[in-house]
Amino acid sequence: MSGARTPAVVRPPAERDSEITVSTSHALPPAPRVGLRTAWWTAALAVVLLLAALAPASVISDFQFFQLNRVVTFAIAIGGLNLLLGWAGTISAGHGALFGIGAYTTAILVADHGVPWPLAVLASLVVGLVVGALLGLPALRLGGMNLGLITLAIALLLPPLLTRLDWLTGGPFGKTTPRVEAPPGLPFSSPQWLFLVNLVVLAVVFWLLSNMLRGRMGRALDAAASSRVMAAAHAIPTNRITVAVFAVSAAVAALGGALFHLTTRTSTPDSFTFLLSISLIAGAVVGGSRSFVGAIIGAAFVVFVPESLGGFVDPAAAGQWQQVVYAAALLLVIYFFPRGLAGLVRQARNRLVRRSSTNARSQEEQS
Amino acid sequence: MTAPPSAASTGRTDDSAQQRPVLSIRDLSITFSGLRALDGVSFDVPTGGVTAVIGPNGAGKTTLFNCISGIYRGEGDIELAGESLEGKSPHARAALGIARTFQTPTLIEDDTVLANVMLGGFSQTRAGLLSHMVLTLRSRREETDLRERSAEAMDLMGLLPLAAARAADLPHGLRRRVELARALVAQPRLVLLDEPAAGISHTEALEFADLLTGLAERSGATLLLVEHSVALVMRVARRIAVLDFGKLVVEGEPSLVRQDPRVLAAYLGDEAES
Amino acid sequence: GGSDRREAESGGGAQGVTDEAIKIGGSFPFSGPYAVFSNASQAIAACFAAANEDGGVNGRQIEYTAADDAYDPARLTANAREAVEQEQVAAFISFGGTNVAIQPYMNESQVPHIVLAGNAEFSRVDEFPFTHAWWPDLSWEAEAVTSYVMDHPEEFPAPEIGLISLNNTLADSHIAGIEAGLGGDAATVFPEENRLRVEPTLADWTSQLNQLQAAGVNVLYMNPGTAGQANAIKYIDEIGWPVKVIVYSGGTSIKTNLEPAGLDAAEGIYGAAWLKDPSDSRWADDEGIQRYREVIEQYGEGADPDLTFTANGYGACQAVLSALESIGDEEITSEAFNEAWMAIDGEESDVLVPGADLIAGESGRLVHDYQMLRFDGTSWEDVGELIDVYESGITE
Amino acid sequence: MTELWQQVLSGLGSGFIYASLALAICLVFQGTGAVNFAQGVMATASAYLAWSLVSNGMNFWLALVLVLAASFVLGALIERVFIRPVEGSSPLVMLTVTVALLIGLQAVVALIWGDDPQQLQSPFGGGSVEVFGARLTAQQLGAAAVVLVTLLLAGAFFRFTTLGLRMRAAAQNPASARLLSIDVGRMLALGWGLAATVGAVAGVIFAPTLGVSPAMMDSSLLLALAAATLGGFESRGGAVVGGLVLGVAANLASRYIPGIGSDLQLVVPFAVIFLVLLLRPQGLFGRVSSVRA
Amino acid sequence: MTLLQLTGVRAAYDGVQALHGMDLAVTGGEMVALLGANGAGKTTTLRAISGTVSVEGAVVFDERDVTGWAAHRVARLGVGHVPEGRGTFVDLTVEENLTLGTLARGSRLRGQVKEDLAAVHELFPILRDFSRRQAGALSGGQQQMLAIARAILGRPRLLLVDEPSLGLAPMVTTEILRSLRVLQAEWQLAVLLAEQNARRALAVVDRAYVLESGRVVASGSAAELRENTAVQDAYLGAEQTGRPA
Ligand SMILES: Nc1ncnc2c1ncn2[C@@H]1O[C@H](COP(=O)(O)OP(=O)(O)OP(=O)(O)O)[C@@H](O)[C@H]1O
Ligand SMILES: Nc1ncnc2c1ncn2[C@@H]1O[C@H](COP(=O)(O)OP(=O)(O)OP(=O)(O)O)[C@@H](O)[C@H]1O
Ligand SMILES: [Mg+2]
Ligand SMILES: [Mg+2]
Repeated sequence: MSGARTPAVVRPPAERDSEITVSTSHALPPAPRVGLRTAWWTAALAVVLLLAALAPASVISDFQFFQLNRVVTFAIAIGGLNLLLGWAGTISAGHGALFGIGAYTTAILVADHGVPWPLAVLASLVVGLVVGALLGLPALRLGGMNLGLITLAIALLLPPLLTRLDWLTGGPFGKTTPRVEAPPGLPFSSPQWLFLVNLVVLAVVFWLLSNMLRGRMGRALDAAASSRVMAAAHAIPTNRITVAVFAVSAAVAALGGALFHLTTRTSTPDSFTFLLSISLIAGAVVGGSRSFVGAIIGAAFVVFVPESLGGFVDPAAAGQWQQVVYAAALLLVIYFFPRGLAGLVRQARNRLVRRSSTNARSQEEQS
Repeated sequence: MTAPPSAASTGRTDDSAQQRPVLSIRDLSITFSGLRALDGVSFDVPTGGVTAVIGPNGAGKTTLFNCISGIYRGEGDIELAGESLEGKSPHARAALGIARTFQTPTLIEDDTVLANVMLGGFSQTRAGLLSHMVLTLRSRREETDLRERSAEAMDLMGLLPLAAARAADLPHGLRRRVELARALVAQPRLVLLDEPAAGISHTEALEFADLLTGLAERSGATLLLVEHSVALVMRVARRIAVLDFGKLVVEGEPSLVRQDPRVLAAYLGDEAES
Repeated sequence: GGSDRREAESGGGAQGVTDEAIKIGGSFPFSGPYAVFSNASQAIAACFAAANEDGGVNGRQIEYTAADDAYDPARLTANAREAVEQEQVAAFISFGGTNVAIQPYMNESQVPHIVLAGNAEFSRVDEFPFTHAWWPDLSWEAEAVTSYVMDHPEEFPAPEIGLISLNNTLADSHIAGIEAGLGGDAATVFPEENRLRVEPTLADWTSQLNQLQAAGVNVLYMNPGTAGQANAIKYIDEIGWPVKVIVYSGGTSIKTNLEPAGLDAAEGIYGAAWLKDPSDSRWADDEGIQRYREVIEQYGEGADPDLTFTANGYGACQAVLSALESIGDEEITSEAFNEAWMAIDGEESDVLVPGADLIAGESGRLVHDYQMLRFDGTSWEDVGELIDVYESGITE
Repeated sequence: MTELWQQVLSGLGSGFIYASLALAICLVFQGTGAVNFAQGVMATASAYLAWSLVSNGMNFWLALVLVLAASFVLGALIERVFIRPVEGSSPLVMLTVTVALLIGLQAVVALIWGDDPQQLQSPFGGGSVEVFGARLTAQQLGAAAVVLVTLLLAGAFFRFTTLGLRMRAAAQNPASARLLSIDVGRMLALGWGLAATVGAVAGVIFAPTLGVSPAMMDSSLLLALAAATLGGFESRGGAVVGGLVLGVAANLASRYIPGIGSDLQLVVPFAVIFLVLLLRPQGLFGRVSSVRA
Repeated sequence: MTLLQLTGVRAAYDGVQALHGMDLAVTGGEMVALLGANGAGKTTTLRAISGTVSVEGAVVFDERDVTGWAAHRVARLGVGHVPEGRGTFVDLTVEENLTLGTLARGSRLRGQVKEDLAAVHELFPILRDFSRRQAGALSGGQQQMLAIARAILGRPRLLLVDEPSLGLAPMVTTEILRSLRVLQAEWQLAVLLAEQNARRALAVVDRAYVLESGRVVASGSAAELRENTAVQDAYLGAEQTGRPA
């Protein structure tokens, strides 16, 4: 085709610094699959975390496992939220409430109906899916910000509702469930065992989600987020997809909540306020709303940074200072890493990979 | 001479009795706060080849496209290969095989050219959410097929070296080609092209014209073209419909349209002589 | 399975106690909308510091550290876990109804848990023997106050009672107490539709007040103690609604609760008290309050001695100290602390209303005396006798 | 019947708080594309400032004028310092920045003025008047009047002045605005300043009703967000009407709908929003931004 | 007198060079075209002048070095820019869009707003008929007219026009180019226009520069370039000579 004159400056990003070469054998960029590199890194990360999970108490205490469990369960919820923030281009201010719904579903099933906890957790997932689909219905008419603010409603209404429905939820007392113990014979403490469980769930969920987003669905979401008219012109049923994504996102958040409940063991209405929803959003942005590694980083941020000023404080003002520090940290991250801290990790990883590959090459050359 | 729609369609039936028009528009009207942007427009788009819609600015060309693709709801009836599009949503129409490009190219800015083009294959793939989640064989095969087809379309448009470039970095002219490649990947029955040659240099516009005719032949898709580049239109169009103030002025063979006094007055001006 | 690695490794004995020191943890809202309650923690720290200065408890110094929970149950839970597992405290003092979230955990861990809250659920010593509330049960107060209302027809002719309560268990406790005080009349004197709940952040109650006024309420209980309450008192005065307002013990501070409403507007309102209001000029020469002020001024690190919350924390600390002291030379274990707390009988306190003392009832709560008050425009004045919930049969 | 009327009026009373905050939120949204969660706490800071001045003996109205000026500067400053680095970012990033501002500013307010609730005396005196059988306090009436005037002034500013037009242009298409010699940065700062001023009017004038505390605006902020959604973020008038509607709806619902009660009174405003948005996705008064393809 | 002088101007997007040392000059009251294929750098050159892309080198306007100036300051000196993509304020009315144009002019010419507006309405009657409509609802070509009208109303001394023919009916394009020519004479307006359609541009302008890959590869008077078949063939496409397609 002669009309296809290659323009001077636009080049594939990787080749930008080199001179233009109009190659005739045009190779497509590698398919965005789980490439070897990613697999290698994921595996390494998994091994490290697994080792951590098996660490003796002198290395990682039960309290630290408890904190890590908070991080992992938050990370799951943020991962779910990312579907909306990073891909569907909408905002949910209600994911804290969905998290709470997941927690309560598990709590009620375990405490009042003697359901084994794994089943209860699955039930939470299903409840989240259903509630999410209902919540997503307004998405049929609304987009972006308006949808986000409608979800504000569930965030604001859940705590008083939980208080009101005391026959179901135990009212302000909330629900307490027994400790989840490791299967007999395994030398794990309860928080340690939960950490293992949570890690596995996190890995599976994130794997499923990233598969989903990598292909057809991810493109459709991106299209819908950038222009609904354009998406529709490509046969994308934007409404249905938005509802579906909302449901999946909510289900994942509820799953996180269910596991969170197993960690804290008591859920009360005040645990799932509007502020939780806001924290989840902050976590997503800090980590990078289009990254699942970001979800983990963001979760760690919102769990640890607000408690960072030594945890134990004396002078009355320290609590306020802590908030100031938290706010400042949030702002700094956003200013310097507008695409989230995950970008930082990616850079570091790329640099490492590049260095190791150059090393390998130079070794080859030497031999 | 007004071309009564019935006459026009009868004429065609004589030409190719077995060929039904791919698109037939009957008495299409739409009003925006008192402004009749389309006013009882009726004409047929014959199957295959390139048909063009021309007319002055604000004549209603883009509005016509928007009605066909379902973004606007006008009165009147539109049939795609005999099937009424009445009440069908834009995405349903797209799924029936109507692809389009936009007057202002609309891409997913943050994605690569390849991903943008692959988007066009949405209606051609079927694997669902769950299937993608667990990476079933089917979902993977569909993705690979789609990549290959997208590569072909990009090659056709000369975009292959840019497959990994970010859409936002492309100059204006190339964005149009990405749109066109995207439309082709959908393997559509009908492609609506809204000023595809705007911002492309004249030389390229003519090369582009050949590309379009070639495309129409090879893919079997019918192209409906809105374009201000008269040279291009005259070169490629089998038939031309002329709109002015929302009304269909003339519809017919390029040679006829070119000489029509009303078209000369309303639109072509001295351009006609070139 | 070794389900509790901590126990396995720390090996028996009471945690947080050495021959020199006793570690006590705390969790209070130092930030967020309830941050003002952190004054209580400051007071606790001050009171322990003063005790340490005097040689500590039976020769041991108290090491008290408190963390911020921002009134968030999740952070309270984390603080409790950290205190118990990481810091290995001997006891834990915390504020608010959010403590229901950690009650089960504290009791499994068997660490004494002192709560500054009036909710009824902290009375369940059978179920949760290690949790003790320092504040008395609000339902007692509500019953005592209601009895006072019903017994004084000259002040409260034909009472029609209304309630505006915080929307949490305080409301349940309050309603239970009023119903108990009314007996069979509850449904008519205090009908369902007169029991209104508000969120703590709601500051404008005009709608609720209009509703109660329209319903013919002439005795109005309020328990939130928030800005909304002050606004309500002012609004009632401005629209000239002749209702008798009764504020609960946590909402009687002249400085915090009445001054914002305007002292004129507050004139004539009733209240119940078990603590002296340090901002009330009537206690300026009171010995107990003077001792309290000295301690806060010396060790309080900026705590406001005029606030009831401050006096409240100070009182809690004194109670903990007397329990610890009464263990004497015995080994300080959780059980010993529990026993000592439950055995408190007739201890004095610097900050309780005159004539009141500390007696641990069956519920593990120590305060059992209330004084009805009426505000004369500058100061609270006592009305009626000191009410002892044990003697009057409200509880055992 | 009297009570119904009374409830409507007192609903309007609180509605004015939401309305003015909602207007401020709209101004910022139209200017910078940020849903400003810190709008409430900015108003709180203004209220504290007024309280400091008044409790040091300054006349209320003089204090109000000073505070409004200070709030304008503060708002503009916040935009220049905190928002500028993310100018033009996605709404999500903006929102997170304003959440950070909310957290930080609330703590700063508590650090400066303490957590104890304070009281600002009403400039309208303590009386009340009867309006067709309902009692309204002088404060309620006075505050409503002041806010109404503010809202009208703000509306007129945007509609009829060229500065207002420039601000709208800068907000909508900064790149084009620059080509027309509009200093976009200054316009955005101006927008934040104006929003802060409108919020400050609400904060100061309603301080006697709400009490002055770090959390005084918390629940109003949420209702204001709801009001802005209801009215349409693009419509200033809509936000105001939305605020008033919400105030009345919440009041009437908690009173007259069985089982709602004041704990769940938010159900009704949200149900209203939900219905309205289903019928008119662009909000009550929002214009459809013409989708042209 | 040289109104605009570009010397060794380089410009980059996110580190990607788009201009590699441009030299170009426009004299007051002159009409100059920038010609070149897609991606040659026409748009970027205009952006470099109006300060909407980061530049190195020297951009001198009216004897002032405006390199690196913020766009609104450059605009204030009297540089109007009709951007690629039109830059319509879609949610404002047509009238408001035009008013914004008049607000950009220097105070000296404020008194003339009415007449100029009338002149613009004369040129584009549709803008008067649709003055109360939301500008976003206009058709593509109508928006292009609006963009040009808005820039003209700023009464700039130098008008940068990016592809005026884009999306316009042939007659309208001809009309606009003619009108620019008239304004140029009446208002001493210098015009720098970027065009794909070399033939049409060369029919009206005084001089032209031909760009390729971010550099000037040819320049000269319109007549010269019209005659120069080498340049025509290399950069502007054979059909420009007027040979039938
Ligand atoms: N959503 C809308 N709201 C109001 N008016 C509209 C809308 N869409 C189109 N119009 C009007 O309808 C008329 C036809 O517009 P249309 O975009 O179809 O013109 P066109 O023929 O494509 O012109 P151009 O060649 O300039 O693109 C125009 O006058 C336009 O202002
Ligand atoms: N926003 C951008 N980001 C990155 N690169 C860009 C951007 N805009 C233009 N470019 C690059 O700069 C080069 C010059 O582009 P420019 O838009 O100036 O060309 P042009 O001559 O105006 O082309 P056209 O006729 O297609 O409008 C192009 O090759 C393009 O890749
Ligand atoms: Mg068009
Ligand atoms: Mg260009």
